[in-house]
Amino acid sequence: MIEIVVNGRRRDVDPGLTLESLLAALELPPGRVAVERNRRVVPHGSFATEPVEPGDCFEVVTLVGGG
Amino acid sequence: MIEIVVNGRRRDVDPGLTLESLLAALELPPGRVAVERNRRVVPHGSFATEPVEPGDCFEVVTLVGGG
Amino acid sequence: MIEIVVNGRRRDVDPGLTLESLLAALELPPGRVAVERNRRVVPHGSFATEPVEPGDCFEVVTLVGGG
Amino acid sequence: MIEIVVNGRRRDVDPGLTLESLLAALELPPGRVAVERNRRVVPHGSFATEPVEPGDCFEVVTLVGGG
Amino acid sequence: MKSEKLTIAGRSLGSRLIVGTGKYPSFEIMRQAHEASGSEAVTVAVRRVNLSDRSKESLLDYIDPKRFMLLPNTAGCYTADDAVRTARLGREAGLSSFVKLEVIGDEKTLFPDNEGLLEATRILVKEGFVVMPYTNDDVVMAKKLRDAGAAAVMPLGAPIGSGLGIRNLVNLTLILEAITDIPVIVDAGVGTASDAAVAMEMGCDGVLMNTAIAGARDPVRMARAMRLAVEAGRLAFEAGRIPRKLYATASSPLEGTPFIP
Amino acid sequence: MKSEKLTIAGRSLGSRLIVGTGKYPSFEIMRQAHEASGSEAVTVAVRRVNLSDRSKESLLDYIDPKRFMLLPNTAGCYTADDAVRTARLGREAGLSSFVKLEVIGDEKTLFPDNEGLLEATRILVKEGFVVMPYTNDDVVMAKKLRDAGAAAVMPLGAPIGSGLGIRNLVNLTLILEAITDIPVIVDAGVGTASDAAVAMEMGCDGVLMNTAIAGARDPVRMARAMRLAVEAGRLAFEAGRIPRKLYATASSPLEGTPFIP
Amino acid sequence: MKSEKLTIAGRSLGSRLIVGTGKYPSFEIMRQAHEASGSEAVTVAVRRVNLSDRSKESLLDYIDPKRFMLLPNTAGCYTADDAVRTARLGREAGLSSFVKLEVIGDEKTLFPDNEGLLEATRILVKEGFVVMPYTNDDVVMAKKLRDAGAAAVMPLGAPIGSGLGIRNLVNLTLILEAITDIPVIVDAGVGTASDAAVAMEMGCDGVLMNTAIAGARDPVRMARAMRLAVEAGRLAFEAGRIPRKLYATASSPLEGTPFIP
Amino acid sequence: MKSEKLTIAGRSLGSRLIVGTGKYPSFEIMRQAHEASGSEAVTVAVRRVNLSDRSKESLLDYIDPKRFMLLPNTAGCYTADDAVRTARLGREAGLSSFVKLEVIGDEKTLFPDNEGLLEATRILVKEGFVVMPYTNDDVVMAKKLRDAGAAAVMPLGAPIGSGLGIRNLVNLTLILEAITDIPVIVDAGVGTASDAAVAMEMGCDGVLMNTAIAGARDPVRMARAMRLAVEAGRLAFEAGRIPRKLYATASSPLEGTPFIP
Repeated sequence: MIEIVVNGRRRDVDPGLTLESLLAALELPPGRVAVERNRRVVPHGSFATEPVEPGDCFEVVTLVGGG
Repeated sequence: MIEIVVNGRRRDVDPGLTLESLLAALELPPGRVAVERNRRVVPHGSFATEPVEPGDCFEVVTLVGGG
Repeated sequence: MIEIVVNGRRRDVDPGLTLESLLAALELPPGRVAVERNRRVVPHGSFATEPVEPGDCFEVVTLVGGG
Repeated sequence: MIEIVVNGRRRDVDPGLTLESLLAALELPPGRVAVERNRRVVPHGSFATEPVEPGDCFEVVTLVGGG
Repeated sequence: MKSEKLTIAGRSLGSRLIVGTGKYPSFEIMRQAHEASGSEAVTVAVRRVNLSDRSKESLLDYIDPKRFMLLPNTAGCYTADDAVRTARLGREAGLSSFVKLEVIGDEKTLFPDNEGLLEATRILVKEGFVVMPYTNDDVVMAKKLRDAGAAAVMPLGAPIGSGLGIRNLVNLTLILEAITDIPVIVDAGVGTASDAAVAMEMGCDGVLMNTAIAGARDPVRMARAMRLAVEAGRLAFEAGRIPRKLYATASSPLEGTPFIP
Repeated sequence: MKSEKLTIAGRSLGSRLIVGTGKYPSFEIMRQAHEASGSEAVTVAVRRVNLSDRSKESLLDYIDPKRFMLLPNTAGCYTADDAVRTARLGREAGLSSFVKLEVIGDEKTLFPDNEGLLEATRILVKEGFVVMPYTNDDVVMAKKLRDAGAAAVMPLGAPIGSGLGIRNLVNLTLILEAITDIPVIVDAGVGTASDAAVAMEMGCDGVLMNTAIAGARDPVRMARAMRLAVEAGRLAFEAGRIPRKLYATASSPLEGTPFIP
Repeated sequence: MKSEKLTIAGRSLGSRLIVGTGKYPSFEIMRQAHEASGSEAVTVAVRRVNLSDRSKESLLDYIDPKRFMLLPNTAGCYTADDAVRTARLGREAGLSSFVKLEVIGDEKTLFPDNEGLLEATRILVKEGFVVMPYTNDDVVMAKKLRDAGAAAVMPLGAPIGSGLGIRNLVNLTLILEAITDIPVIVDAGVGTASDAAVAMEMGCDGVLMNTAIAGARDPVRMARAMRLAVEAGRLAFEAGRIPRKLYATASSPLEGTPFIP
Repeated sequence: MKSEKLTIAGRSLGSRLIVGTGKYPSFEIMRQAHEASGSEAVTVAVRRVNLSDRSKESLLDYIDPKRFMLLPNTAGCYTADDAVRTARLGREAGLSSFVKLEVIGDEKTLFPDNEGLLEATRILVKEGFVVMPYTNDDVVMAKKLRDAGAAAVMPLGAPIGSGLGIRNLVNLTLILEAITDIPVIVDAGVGTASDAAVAMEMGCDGVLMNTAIAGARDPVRMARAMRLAVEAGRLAFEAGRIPRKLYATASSPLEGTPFIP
């Protein structure tokens, strides 16, 4: 297991994941979210190849109601 | 001739007129005006019989733009 | 006893009173009040002679705080 | 003669002046003015020793009415 | 209980806006403005016919009587007696017993003479008129006019033709609280669309205006603006606005803000 | 020269009203309110997905992307850096390069931190964003934002969610005179329909609001009120209102008044 | 021509402020507030003596008759008849023919019944009273009261005790332009010092207030504030204020700005 | 905790009014106006001496340095650098480390460039100046200036010289709630006495003005008006005004009203 941070909380995940498989593990539909990895936005097109590495810090956001 | 007042001005007219004939003489279409004779409104239906007598005071009005 | 009204309330008083003696009986200092008898103001100078008669209606007022 | 700038205007003055003698030449009472030489304020106490050199840029100001 | 529509003496109108017929650049522009306003009632004045020049076009050729209710006024009358006589003539000329009753008390301000107004109201109500008095924003007078049988009370927002809007929201509020059985219609003072919206948001039943439309650079466009503003104001009144607060309230959620460690 | 329509960075919208998506009683009421508002652009917030509770319905199921342009905001960001990162995430999530840029400077008032706002504007403009900054009613800042490449300037009328309307007509007028090449959109403070009308009458290019609609007793009705008010205000602006005067001007003619001997 | 001092029916007062005597925490605080106010005229009410409890201290023990003119009012009267009778009693009790005439038309707002007020004014003027009627801000009524012989007109700024200030500057301006031969005194509505200053800056001849002082947390301090505010407003009126402009004008000279190359 | 007196960086002034020295009809009238104002601090501008015409009388001959603290300003500076240099010159000329700091951002409105202002504040505070920055009514900027070491914050009420008074009571209230450790002084915008009273009633610590006095028809009289208005407003603030209410409250007692059967 490796330790990463998702939305401010530590979390242990299997090594060797991609962002796509991480989202799948988190049961998040990739089409509705945007992801920042280590302060850099990951384009949707790169989800399948973007690695998940020890110490990574992810922000996974979606659009909600706002003014 | 007899003297009457129409809209504040003295005017000499033939004796024996009715209100209807007075309006005709003044070239006024009876449908568009309202008439007061000596401070009393004359209904349109009485124009044909309402006499015009010496010293009568007529107000002949119509509707115009206003607020 | 005769019946009079003072400030909206019936009251029985001795016959033969003057306004001055009425006020004394009511323990009111005459200098501080104004009196209406039967809707007519009684000048201070007449208190001593103004009679109190059956059925009289008095308003006895003073100055109080107001705006 | 050397060339200096005073309040935005070029001016030829004798070489070897001090700020004090420059102000005197300009007929300015030193107590009422403040002087900046080459973007640095010169304290009143240094007027007598502050040199005036070729190319110097002086701002000589005073207090006037303002809000 | 007030009706869903502006209803005056049992007559319901399809619009809460009443417009005038004076001071337009032309009768044709007036006709288009009336159309754009959506109004169903127009005020008219009663004036002597011009005996020396009968050539003028008639106002009435430009007002469709099937669409618009005529509301003769008594503008220019300075006594109850003149106003009563003018109202009677207006009824005969306009074939309508509705009257916008004015008794003017001051030439410079065109403020009402409320004493004369009340007297004329009493007389005309007895004669079967539907009396809509132009008055000032005095709640005591509004109640007296109502008690005298007026079919509506029409307080001014500001001097006629001034375009100053509703100058005293307090007084209008007090009238709206006191007069709940007949319509309260703001008459005079509206200068632009938001003024009309404000009146309606406060709960007024209608707005009457002339100069704001007729005197605009583009009267037809302003008429349309007024139509929408009156509807907007009424809807906002019905919808129940948010309360005013001094401080901010976020409209986006605080929870879930990104980047908080 | 400003366009007939509200046009931001070349994109024309069919309505001058921009509405929010927060604080509605339900998504369904929001959807109906959006419909009633006539708007074609809606603001949305960017928030962390809730990893422990994914059951929530999605906002986006209630917004037709063909009809509404999404305008992600950076609400809740207190630094330029946070705002820039949020904007980037919002672009990726919303598939739109438009951003309603907020950098908040004070929790109680939610007033902007203009320094941070300007910095974030510069960064995002370089990255190709269409930046619509929420700022206060300071003409100097408005000019700096414009010069930094903002696609619109969005001064507040009053604190967010306060419903206090446009508190400083002078300052807004000064901004409208200075900023003539990009849209000026009042963002925040509108409480009811007439507030929106006032903004448009002054010549603003658009109005953005959330709480005034979402927090009304009947949001759908208030949305319709706002639609009409924005149209009314714009029409009145175009129509050219009458000047304000202290004294009255008769709207009925003086000539021909009856009964004058 | 109006006098340098507030002069009512030939009687000049050393202050333009008239204060009340009601609702103070104590007579002693009232006395101190009167002192601090600088006023020379105080209103008093006429009420039935309490026959069952004569123990109460007397108001008049706390008012120095050499310093203060007594101004009995007719507060609480709802008819002209009651007001006239009360005025007569007040004259006898106060040994003064001045009367602050009130005929109330509405319990909730305490707005005047102008019809009754005018009738009572006419009666009392005939009886030699110096009549100072409390009325609303209606220029037509102000002129009628003047013509009926009132020694001053006293329009309200806002409802009695409301503290809302002067709600309609337009109406008060119109009254001030129309009434130039007798004093115009704002009566009712003042809430704080600036309200009084505003009235005086507009050109009013005096201000009458009760609750604003008596109801303040510190009535004596507020009385002093009002004294200064009335003086300040009057001085500003006389001094001639600068015109209002939309744009700035530098107060420091442009010429001679340093550092310009 | 704020002091009983206006105290800036430990220096207490006997008056809460600060006045300017520009635009008077003559130095002698200025001197009399200063005397009448009761002020103990006057602003002055720093300008190049006129080398071709030294005949002019000196401003300083008309200001008693024992009575008045000199407050040099940086009016006319459009950059932080110019403002800093001007402040340094002003200190040397005025022998005072107090500076009214202005960095102007717009020629037409003379609104501050807050970015430059903040930068100049930081520099001058480090150099030991007592910095009193002229800013707009932005609570976020007020807090930044305070945090940068400003000795007071001086928000504008309206554009300099406009005489429009305090245009945004909401914003000023927010500043007064946020800034409680250093004085808040309204600078610019005051037109007449009541404007100054309003500022003080809100709880401002002082008011600074120039044009309102210097530009009045009678500057000396207006100076006295301002003195009294500032005192009146402060006293009213301390005295605690009555709450505002929509409805009336009788100031005379209801009990004991005569004539009730």
